[in-house]
Amino acid sequence: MTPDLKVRIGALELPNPVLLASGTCGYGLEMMPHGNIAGLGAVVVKGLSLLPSKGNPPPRIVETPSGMLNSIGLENIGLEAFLADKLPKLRHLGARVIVNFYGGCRDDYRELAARLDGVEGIHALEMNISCPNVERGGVLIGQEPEEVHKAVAAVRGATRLPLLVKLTPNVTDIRLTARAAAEAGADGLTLINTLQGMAVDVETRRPSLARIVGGLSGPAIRPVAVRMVWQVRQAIALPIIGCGGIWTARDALEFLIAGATAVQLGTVNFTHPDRWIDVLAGIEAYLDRHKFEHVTDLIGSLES
Amino acid sequence: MTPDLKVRIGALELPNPVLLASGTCGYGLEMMPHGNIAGLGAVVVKGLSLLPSKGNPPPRIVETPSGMLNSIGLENIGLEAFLADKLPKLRHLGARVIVNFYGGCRDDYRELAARLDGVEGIHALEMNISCPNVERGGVLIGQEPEEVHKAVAAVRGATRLPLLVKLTPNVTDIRLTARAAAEAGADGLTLINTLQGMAVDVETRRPSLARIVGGLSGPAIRPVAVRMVWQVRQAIALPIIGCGGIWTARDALEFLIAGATAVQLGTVNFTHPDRWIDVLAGIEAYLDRHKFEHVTDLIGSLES
Amino acid sequence: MLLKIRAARRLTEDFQLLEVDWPAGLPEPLPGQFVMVRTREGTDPLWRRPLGVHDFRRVRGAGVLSLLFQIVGPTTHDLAGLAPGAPLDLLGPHGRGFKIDAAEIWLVSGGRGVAPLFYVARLLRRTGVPCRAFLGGRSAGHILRERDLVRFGCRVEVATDDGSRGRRGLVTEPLEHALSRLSARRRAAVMLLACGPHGMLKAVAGIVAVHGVAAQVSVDPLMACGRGLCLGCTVAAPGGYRLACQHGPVFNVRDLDWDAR
Amino acid sequence: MLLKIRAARRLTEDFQLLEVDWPAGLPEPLPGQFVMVRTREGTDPLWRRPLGVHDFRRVRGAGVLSLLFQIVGPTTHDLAGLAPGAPLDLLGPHGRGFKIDAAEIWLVSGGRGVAPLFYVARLLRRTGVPCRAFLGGRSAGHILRERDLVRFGCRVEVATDDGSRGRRGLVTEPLEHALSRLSARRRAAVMLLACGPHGMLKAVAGIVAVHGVAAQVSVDPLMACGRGLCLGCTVAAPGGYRLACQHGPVFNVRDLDWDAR
Ligand SMILES: Cc1cc2nc3c(=O)[nH]c(=O)nc-3n(C[C@H](O)[C@H](O)[C@H](O)COP(=O)(O)OP(=O)(O)OC[C@H]3O[C@@H](n4cnc5c(N)ncnc54)[C@H](O)[C@@H]3O)c2cc1C
Ligand SMILES: Cc1cc2nc3c(=O)[nH]c(=O)nc-3n(C[C@H](O)[C@H](O)[C@H](O)COP(=O)(O)OP(=O)(O)OC[C@H]3O[C@@H](n4cnc5c(N)ncnc54)[C@H](O)[C@@H]3O)c2cc1C
Ligand SMILES: Cc1cc2nc3c(=O)[nH]c(=O)nc-3n(C[C@H](O)[C@H](O)[C@H](O)COP(=O)(O)O)c2cc1C
Ligand SMILES: Cc1cc2nc3c(=O)[nH]c(=O)nc-3n(C[C@H](O)[C@H](O)[C@H](O)COP(=O)(O)O)c2cc1C
Ligand code: FES
Ligand code: FES
Repeated sequence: MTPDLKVRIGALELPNPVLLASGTCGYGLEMMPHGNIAGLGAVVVKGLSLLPSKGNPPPRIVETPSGMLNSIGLENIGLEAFLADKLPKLRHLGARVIVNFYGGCRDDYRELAARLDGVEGIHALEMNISCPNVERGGVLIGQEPEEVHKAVAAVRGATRLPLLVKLTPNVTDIRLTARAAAEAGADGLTLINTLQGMAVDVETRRPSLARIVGGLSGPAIRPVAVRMVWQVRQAIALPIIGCGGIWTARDALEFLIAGATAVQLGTVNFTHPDRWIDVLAGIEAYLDRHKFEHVTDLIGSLES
Repeated sequence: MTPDLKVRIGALELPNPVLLASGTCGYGLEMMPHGNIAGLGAVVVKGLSLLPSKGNPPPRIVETPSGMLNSIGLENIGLEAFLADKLPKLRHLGARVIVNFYGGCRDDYRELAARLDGVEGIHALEMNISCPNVERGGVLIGQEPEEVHKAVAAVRGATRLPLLVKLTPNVTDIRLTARAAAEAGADGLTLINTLQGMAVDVETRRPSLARIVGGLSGPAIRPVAVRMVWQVRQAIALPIIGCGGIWTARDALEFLIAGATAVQLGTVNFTHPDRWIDVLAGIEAYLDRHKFEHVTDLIGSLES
Repeated sequence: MLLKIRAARRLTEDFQLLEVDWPAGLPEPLPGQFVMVRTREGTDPLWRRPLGVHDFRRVRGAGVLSLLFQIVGPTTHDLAGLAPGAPLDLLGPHGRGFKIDAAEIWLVSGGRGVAPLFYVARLLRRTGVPCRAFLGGRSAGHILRERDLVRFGCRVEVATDDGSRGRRGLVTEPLEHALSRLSARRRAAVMLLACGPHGMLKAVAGIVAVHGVAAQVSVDPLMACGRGLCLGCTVAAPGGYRLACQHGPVFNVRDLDWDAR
Repeated sequence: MLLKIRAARRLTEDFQLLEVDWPAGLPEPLPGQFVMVRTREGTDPLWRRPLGVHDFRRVRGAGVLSLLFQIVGPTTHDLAGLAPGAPLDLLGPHGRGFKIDAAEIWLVSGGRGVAPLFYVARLLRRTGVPCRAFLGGRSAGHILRERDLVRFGCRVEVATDDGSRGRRGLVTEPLEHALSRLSARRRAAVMLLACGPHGMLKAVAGIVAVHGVAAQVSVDPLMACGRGLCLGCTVAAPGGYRLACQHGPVFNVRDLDWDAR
């Protein structure tokens, strides 16, 4: 018997728990040569802003041990271009689309949410309040529980779509911002965005990134991400999407067992653009081998 | 001309900036087969408590990508045994000794500092307010600026030895706890202790560590550590000892250039017990090649 | 420390034997001790891996260390690809090994657990102490060095999970059977040396308690340093913990707490 | 995608040439495109590494891709150890290559920069377009494929930093000299294709501006994905950024901002 992989996050029903993370799979379409994205639980597109943004100056990326730093600065084509050029193609493919978005202030967030509300082909919103790269908004909102509450409440009032809130790990206690998002009406929490990090080119004695500080992603951060998923799962009754350093099906299982309802693959897409197919197959094989009928029975099954 | 490697942290003068981190080199003596520890800037011994502590149940360690988690729980032989059995040998070797210590409450810290004050052969104290593994004390104190201030002030009042305060990276803004420690009288700051993390054994669905959450160390965390050193350097005029994921001389140079006056090698000692010798030689060669007469000219030389 | 591979041989699909030139300056490894090896630059995997002293001999005066390992992950995979002449980054020998001072020695192994016991058998042949060996494993390919143990004069019994070699079942079954047939005097003379998965060692601990036989076990928790620096390789003991790398990996069975997790 | 190494050859101490069987199903690589390779399981190093299409030919109908690389770090070190028959994990071809539509082509390389230019020279021989090549490098061991370029009918000039091969100095010196001797009409017919360190490319940009010659450059910023997913490989362009992996790695020299960091 093939195990049942369906999961549900609020009103959002997904055929399986494997998603691609925002900023690591373009607008989804770029992944098509490597496997039909309609087979994913969902694809989370690159963070959109109201207007197109050209992002930060180079160098923007650097490799670190089992990880990488980026300061892309949320470069994106803007809301209009997404709706006009990308979304129709995504709909045509039958992919489930989650739109990640960010704003410079609370009004931006609200306006974005309002404009995305009810658009055919968008299955959920993911609010990025955790990006460490943009000077305005981003990091400040995401690190203060009260600010999180206000921003999420504003967005909640502007959309009927399932609303995910993506949290930054750069906080003393992730449960506080998680609870604020939950109380303001989030349907689910995405954990985690990148850790703030920095690297130095010792030969030139310059920062490796033009913006000096960037976001650390990849397997290096997985233990931090799993810990936060588990902590939030103990504290708050809201579905969690786990993200951070997933490289293999085993890693995805760590998150599910620790309490994530679904997972997102990020940095791994750069190296292995078809890895999500293996991860999905690996989860299925595991459920089979361990005699779970539904993936939901595995979620949060950690024995401690 | 051989470059001058001497550095100074408050009243603490060290012949070079390469130290071994607490909890990764025993009481220093264990490192002797791999090189004379008198050649180090200093050795920071395993965190001492007033009474011996047997630490946490196993499993206590697990490997993660370019890192490891530990929940040793600050197992140590206790203050008395250290003074009686270890310190005389360390003195005999001529090693500079920094005593790392922790307490369950502010009184413990004060008493420990008072007992260590003026003991011949101890060159400085390093106060661990950042250990994430002990339920009492530790993490709570280190995450709150006011608590940091109170604890450091208490210790400051009890000792005339140079006082380093070792900060936890598990905070929203490291500059706040750093400033609190500075204002309470610390002579230097050690950045960073481990990040809180977790791993799951997916076959048994149990946490990989008996204590579930442990401290992440190793190259995986280096970008976070370098970032914090740089942030604190911008904000506070106190010498910093950089620590976190140093594997090679290049990595140590990252910290020095970002603003650390000295560095500590931790997890690398487990794999390469003589690596500190290479790191020291590598720093010297770099200074030579880049025509720095004094290592102090390199410190904080980041061009940004 | 870079040593040189002297010979490499695939014993079965999953097991490889390596011989390494042992430098004259190093202390001669003792049975039950281990070495720490690594195969890659870079930091994933991060730790060295412990491997037991499988054998040690002198060839024209020069020491030769043998390692026997199961290919399970990155390090053992890389090791299995090393050819004679290749360098091997190794530290050791570390830990406390077997005390071989009984009138009769019985070796009990599960899978790769035979690795450190083999060297014991070689030493027993030298001293003429009687030896029996009970080898367990998943299947025939996990029963190793049987013939050589016989050559060393051991009486060998084999059990596999699938019955593809020896009797079908757990290695503790022939062991219990053999113990139950011993006179009280013989029992007092016998020392068991066991190495294998935790479940097997725990079963052995139970069996020797029942039969009143002495036993030493070699344990294998995860190790970051192998030298007492990390305090990570603790095993539960009555009233506290012991470090496998320093106080062990070989322990008297009674010195460990078999009811802990 | 796992391809198979067909041949491996050490050209000089620091440079290795690999030939790889190119599967029929894949698009034929174009000059100036690149592939993304990796050599290790595990996550350090994390990224694939970009390598230019050094050459492409058909041997009895089957495609053969050549890669030429300098051994500088973990991936190129591992690649240099691959023997014929070994698998190579490769994605591509990626990016936009050189447009070869001028009446005369001059190739300008610094060190490993010769890698992607070589395939251009092969194609030029086929079409009979006149070709000159200016090869620069640290020392003789960093001047590569000189003889084969001559064989392809290129007129080759060499400059090394230490004078150990060709003239002593920068490759831009013979280039400027040659340009300064061209008639205005010949200048209009010449297209420069350059690949090398950023400093060299910047110098070339200055030279072609002065002499009014057209030029394309192949740039090599760090790349995480090589396929437009990470937006990390940006290069500064007038009024914004361009992705080296998608809009390049080959750019018209005028389409980039040479004053940015
Ligand atoms: C003192 C000592 C002596 C040893 N001697 C030998 C020997 O002689 N021959 C031999 O084949 N092996 C021996 N081992 C075991 C060997 O060290 C491990 O198999 C090692 O981890 C293999 O490294 P790897 O990189 O190939 O695979 P890894 O990736 O390290 O391991 C592969 C899989 O095995 C699991 N694993 C590894 N070690 C353990 C463990 N201790 N407990 C639970 N799960 C584990 C890992 O989680 C992973 O899933 C010894 C271990 C110890 C502590
Ligand atoms: C489109 C493209 C095509 C390329 N084609 C070739 C080719 O055909 N032949 C060839 O030899 N190389 C080529 N390169 C460069 C090659 O990708 C790098 O040398 C690669 O990083 C080597 O990998 P490694 O793991 O061996 O060493 P690494 O560890 O990656 O590199 C070794 C050292 O070089 C530095 N380094 C690497 N890449 C860069 C960079 N882009 N900028 C600044 N410093 C850097 C690293 O910081 C490190 O110190 C190309 C690069 C690009 C972007
Ligand atoms: C290059 C890059 C760009 C990213 N852009 C975004 C983004 O636009 N919005 C967002 O919410 N997260 C963004 N992220 C964060 C990822 O979605 C993910 O949360 C993070 O990388 C951790 O997961 P990983 O380790 O699997 O990559 C980006 C990450 C990377 C590496
Ligand atoms: C096994 C282990 C035990 C440690 N014990 C202590 C300790 O007793 N006191 C302390 O202040 N830090 C302790 N640390 C933290 C290290 O001193 C260091 O701050 C941290 O590991 C980061 O550096 P690294 O990545 O170089 O290891 C310990 C770290 C490890 C890995
Ligand atoms: S392995 Fe580190 S103390 Fe035993
Ligand atoms: S390398 Fe990722 S976008 Fe170019």
